[in-house]
Amino acid sequence: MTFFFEVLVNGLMTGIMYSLVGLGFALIFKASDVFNMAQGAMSLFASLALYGFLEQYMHLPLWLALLCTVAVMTIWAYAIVFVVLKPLVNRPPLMLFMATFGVTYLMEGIGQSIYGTQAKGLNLGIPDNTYEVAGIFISSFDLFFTAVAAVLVVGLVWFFQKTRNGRALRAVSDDHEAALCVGIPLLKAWTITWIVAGVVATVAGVAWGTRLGVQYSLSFIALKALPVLIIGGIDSITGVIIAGLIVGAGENLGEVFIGPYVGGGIQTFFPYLLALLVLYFKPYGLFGKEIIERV
Amino acid sequence: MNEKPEPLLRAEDIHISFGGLKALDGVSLEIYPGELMAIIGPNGAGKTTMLNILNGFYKPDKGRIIFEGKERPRHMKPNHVAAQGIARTFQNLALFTGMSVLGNIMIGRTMMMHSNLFSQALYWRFSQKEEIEHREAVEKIIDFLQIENIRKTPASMLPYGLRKRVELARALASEPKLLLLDEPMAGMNLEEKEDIARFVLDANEELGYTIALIEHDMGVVMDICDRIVVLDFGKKIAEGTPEEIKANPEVIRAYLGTAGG
Amino acid sequence: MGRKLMYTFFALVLTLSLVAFTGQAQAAKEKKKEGPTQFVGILAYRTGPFAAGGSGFSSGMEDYMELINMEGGINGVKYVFEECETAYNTARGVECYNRFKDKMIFVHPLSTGITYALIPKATKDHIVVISSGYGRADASDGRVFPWVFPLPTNYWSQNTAKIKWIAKQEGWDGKDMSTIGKYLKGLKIANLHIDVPYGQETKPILNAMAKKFGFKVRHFPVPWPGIDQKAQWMDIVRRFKADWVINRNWGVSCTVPLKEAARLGFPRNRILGVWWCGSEEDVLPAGPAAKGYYSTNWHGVGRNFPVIQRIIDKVYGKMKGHISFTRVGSVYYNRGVYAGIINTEAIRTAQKKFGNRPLTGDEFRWAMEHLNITAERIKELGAEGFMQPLKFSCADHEGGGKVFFQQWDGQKWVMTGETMEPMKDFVRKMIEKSAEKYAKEQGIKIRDCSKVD
Amino acid sequence: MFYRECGNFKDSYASDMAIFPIPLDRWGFTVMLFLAFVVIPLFASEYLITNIIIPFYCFALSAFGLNILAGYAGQISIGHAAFMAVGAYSSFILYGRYGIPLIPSILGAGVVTAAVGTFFGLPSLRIKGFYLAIATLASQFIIEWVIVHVEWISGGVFGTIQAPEMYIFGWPINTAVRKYFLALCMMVVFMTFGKNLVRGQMGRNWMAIRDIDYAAEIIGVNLYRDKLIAFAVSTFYAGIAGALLCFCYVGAANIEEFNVMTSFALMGMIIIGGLGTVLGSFFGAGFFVTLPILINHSLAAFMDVVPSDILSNIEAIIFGGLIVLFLIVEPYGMARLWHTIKDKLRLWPFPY
Repeated sequence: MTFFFEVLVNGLMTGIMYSLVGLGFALIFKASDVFNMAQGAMSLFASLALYGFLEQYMHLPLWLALLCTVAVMTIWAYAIVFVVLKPLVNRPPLMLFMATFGVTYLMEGIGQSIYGTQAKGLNLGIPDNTYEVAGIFISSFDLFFTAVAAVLVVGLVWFFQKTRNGRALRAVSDDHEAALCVGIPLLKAWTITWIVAGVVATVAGVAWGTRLGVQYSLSFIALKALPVLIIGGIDSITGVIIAGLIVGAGENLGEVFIGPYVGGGIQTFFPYLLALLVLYFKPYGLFGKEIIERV
Repeated sequence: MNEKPEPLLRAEDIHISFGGLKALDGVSLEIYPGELMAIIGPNGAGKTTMLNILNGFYKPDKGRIIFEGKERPRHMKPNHVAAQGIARTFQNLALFTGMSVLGNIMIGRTMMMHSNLFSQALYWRFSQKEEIEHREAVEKIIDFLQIENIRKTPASMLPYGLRKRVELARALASEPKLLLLDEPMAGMNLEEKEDIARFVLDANEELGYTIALIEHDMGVVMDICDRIVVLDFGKKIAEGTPEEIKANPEVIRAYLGTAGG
Repeated sequence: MGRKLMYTFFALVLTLSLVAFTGQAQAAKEKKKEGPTQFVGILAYRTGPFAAGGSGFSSGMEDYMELINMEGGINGVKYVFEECETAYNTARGVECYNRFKDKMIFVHPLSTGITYALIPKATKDHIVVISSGYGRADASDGRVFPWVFPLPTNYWSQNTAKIKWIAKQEGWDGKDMSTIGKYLKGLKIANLHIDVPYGQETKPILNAMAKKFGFKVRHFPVPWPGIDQKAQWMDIVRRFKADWVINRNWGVSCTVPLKEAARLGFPRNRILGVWWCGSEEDVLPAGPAAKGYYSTNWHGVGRNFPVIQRIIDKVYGKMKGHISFTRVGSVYYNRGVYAGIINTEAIRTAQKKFGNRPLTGDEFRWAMEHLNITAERIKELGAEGFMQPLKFSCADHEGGGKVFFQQWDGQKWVMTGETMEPMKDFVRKMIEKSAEKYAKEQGIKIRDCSKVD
Repeated sequence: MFYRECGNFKDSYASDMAIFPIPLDRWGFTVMLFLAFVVIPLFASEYLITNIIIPFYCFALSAFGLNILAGYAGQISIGHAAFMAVGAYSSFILYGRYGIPLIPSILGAGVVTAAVGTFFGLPSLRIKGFYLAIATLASQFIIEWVIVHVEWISGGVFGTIQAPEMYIFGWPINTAVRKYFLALCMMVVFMTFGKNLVRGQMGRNWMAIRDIDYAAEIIGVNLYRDKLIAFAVSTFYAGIAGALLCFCYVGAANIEEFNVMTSFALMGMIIIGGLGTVLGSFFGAGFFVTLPILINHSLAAFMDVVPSDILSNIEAIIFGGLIVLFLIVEPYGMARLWHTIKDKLRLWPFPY
């Protein structure tokens, strides 16, 4: 039984890491109906940039390096919104999705041209010790990022509820045209969203980068976030957090307790089975905005 | 009005509510073969909901629908209802914008085309013959509605008035026993309204379609309809010929508010 | 609309100029030829998730060829080489192969998938496939696979050597095969493998050995891309309670186990990696968690070999290197140099018989089967300790078989100095069985090696 | 005066409903067929035929299959490469292991794939849009897992089946040109079938479902049946394409070749090429299959000047840049661009 709880707790914490990635998707989808394929590449680029500022090209202190990374992601946000998305305003979502697919290639190519293709170790001094609580191993690293995720979510909620820009974003996400009518510039709102998504990508990039090392495979974390999104609802921040937990716990429990009977390695598609189950009952995810058809 | 023929469609005691809001509360109505009837009522009276129930898009919480003397099973899918012979148009246009006008109207024939996947893939002979047969039928409707000049135009490029007309053509193409029109004249100018009104009348009188329509323009309704049903707040408040409705105090109150109390 | 048309023309011009470039590139290449040259086509992957492996290997091989060219070529025949990016994608790998196939005589496919795809093609085109340390293990049977050389040791050999090495760590003397079972009995070995055909390949041999020697093996598949292995590791450490873990992954999934093991307090010096999980790129991202981790290899690491020094002096001295200088001497780089040495030695062997001229695929294949790199020759090459003596034959396309072991000390890979011979009879039997099955399926006539010169 | 539409008067519905109602288009098509059937096999190099044109045909076929599903029926699937894998493996099993003749094996592979595809299409009855798109990734991962884990399929731990020698009625398909003709004939036949389907009643039903599903249902389109048929037909094409790709090009069925990246690429093909057009499937396949090779060839010229790992990344940058560029120029795909050009050429220089 202890083992069960250990798997459960650790799975939940993995889930938080998935949520971190999923958050970026949700933010951008909420504001601009863009399903951003480049989210993984953004995390990759952010962690590459951070590594560049910290070790490869400069030796800045951590806080400054983080700031510079956010600055780099801001430049990306502007570039994406004004070069790629601006000509595509009001196009079907699928086209925008494809455009971000192109951006993925661009980001990976540019990132690896500047920073090289080598796998790099990113050590930020986040403690990675293990504690035993009631027979369950818990890692301080996971705890740290659980806390970071919590702070991030609180920050995002605060941003959306209390700040002027945040409220403008919510207006845009509800109705582009109406928001334009009351004087909220669409492109500005989008840019802000992409910057925020860039920040989230940086956090996700740091979290996964310290775990996996800074390397190309970081862009695969986007794949992990996809079932999280559909379980939670693509446009819901709460949904992403909760679905992350479900996916994390589900896939770990599934692999450990069901896996051995079928030959193992079911981790990748198990979340999708969970998602199908959820979507059967709630076709727009647990917290997604339901699209009601009016005849 | 006691010597009526057997109704084509009878809805009995229809109830439906959306999360506490009672959209329809025990409405019954009949549609008789060959007639042109109208459902009117103020905004939010439940007219469109009624239509949605009639063609199976919504399932009523309670109540029965009898079409051609047979009771409809509760969970009949809309496409099966359509197969029974009920066609409709939509209040907010529902043209297939990715297709040409011709394609849109051909869709209306979908239930009458029976060539299977393989002969369609081959196209040769059977499928081609079938396509041409139905094309001929569709061309007649195109003639009837006078939209010959736009038959190859993508539906997305049409102006509003024409879209409504194409939608009417699509519904007519399925040769329905009962045609439901949801505000066919909404948002049109006088000229366009007159056009549509004439088509509706012609369809009813010349082609013999049974038509039930929803319309806000009282003038048109009173002019062309045989019979009117008035809904208000999910209840049927009146039914009768245009003259009877014009004189009905309930109807006047529903439209103008409780005058003087 | 005008703007749109302009864009269209812009795109067209771009595309056309690309085509024009292609033509020019081809023309430029034609011009460069002077003296007899031997063409080598390199299937590289410098992008994608496995870029570290691809770039290191191909650069090492290129640098060695550059060195040979600077030293006057092989008896006057100089190398000409061209690279083609496969991005580790099978279809593109096949394209690259076809691009070069009229000119090249051997190919390093450098990916399991591409190897599988190329085996029948190369057999038909008379091009030698050298799959050093990857690809089909049963291709070591030269009777069935005359054109494939999984040298110097294949996955199955490697795993028998691994088990022997584990037994040695458990107290076995390392020589007497009759006592090995005593040390292995009851051991729990977890085979953590990436869940693609490459990862699955060693399951049968491990199962067979487990049956023979009485240890317990369980396979833990890691779904691609393997960035999260918490479930597997909790299972390995807390439920299965493994004594040893074999890390058979690729790319990022090699790194994750080290972190997970550290988190769960599993000693890293009881994790033994496959040679594709034994490079700097695999352990550096894990940071201190990697210290003590063992991996296998088949060649030396570091720069302390005369041959690497020669490359540094001559090639990098003239700024002709193909990779950033810091990576010279790293595992994948040295692996490329190793491949370069094999190619060169085989060409030399062939030249002895066929004369000092560019070779054909058939001549090269003959040379591969008669290649004998002795300890003296290795010393001459300046590769003492860098490689093992190799001797190929018609039947044996593996050549050596010895497996090296190395340990990560937190800064660099250190060769433990131990080498392990695989359980040759055991492996050979399985290889022949598997190869014969393949021959039957594909309708290949098995060569009779006693009749081949 | 390059492109004329007017001046040809049809006197029957049959001629009005032909695939190419305009004579000029018919001529263009005939020229293309002539090129494909005569000129290319005679004059193109073996390298060009094997590496560019055969994969191009196969991916065009597969992209068209996906186009049926996503472009016509509006059901996005991003697990389509897995269905190609199903086709590849099942054709090899049917042909190599059970000795069924080549063409029936390939068709049988299509049928097997269609069955699998219909099963994985079931969620589409309830889920829509991006939710469905992501849910279809389940098919990708489940199929990959099954192929790797069920040894009966992959024939052992190597997970790969080699293509057996191909014979049609005892006639060996062993040269590039013969393989080319096999791929070409299959492609032309199935493209024609597909074109007939999408311009016929089934295609109209699909488009109706794509545009407004509830309206389609109310008009009498059987949503469930037609969505599943779309999945079946689409995956049938994927299966055929996968089988052809492995028979005629790669020479082995290997699951790693059909990973999720290939699925994304297929999606990219139809979007860049043009959703809901046959022509777009060709354009898109051309873009995704030939362009990287072309860029790679061109960049080889710089190999001595620029470090090769940067060169490889530049390849990705150019490719990504072109995707973005094409989308900005014409979000509705290259097929629409082609129509724009045709419009311009109508009675040039006075287009109407």
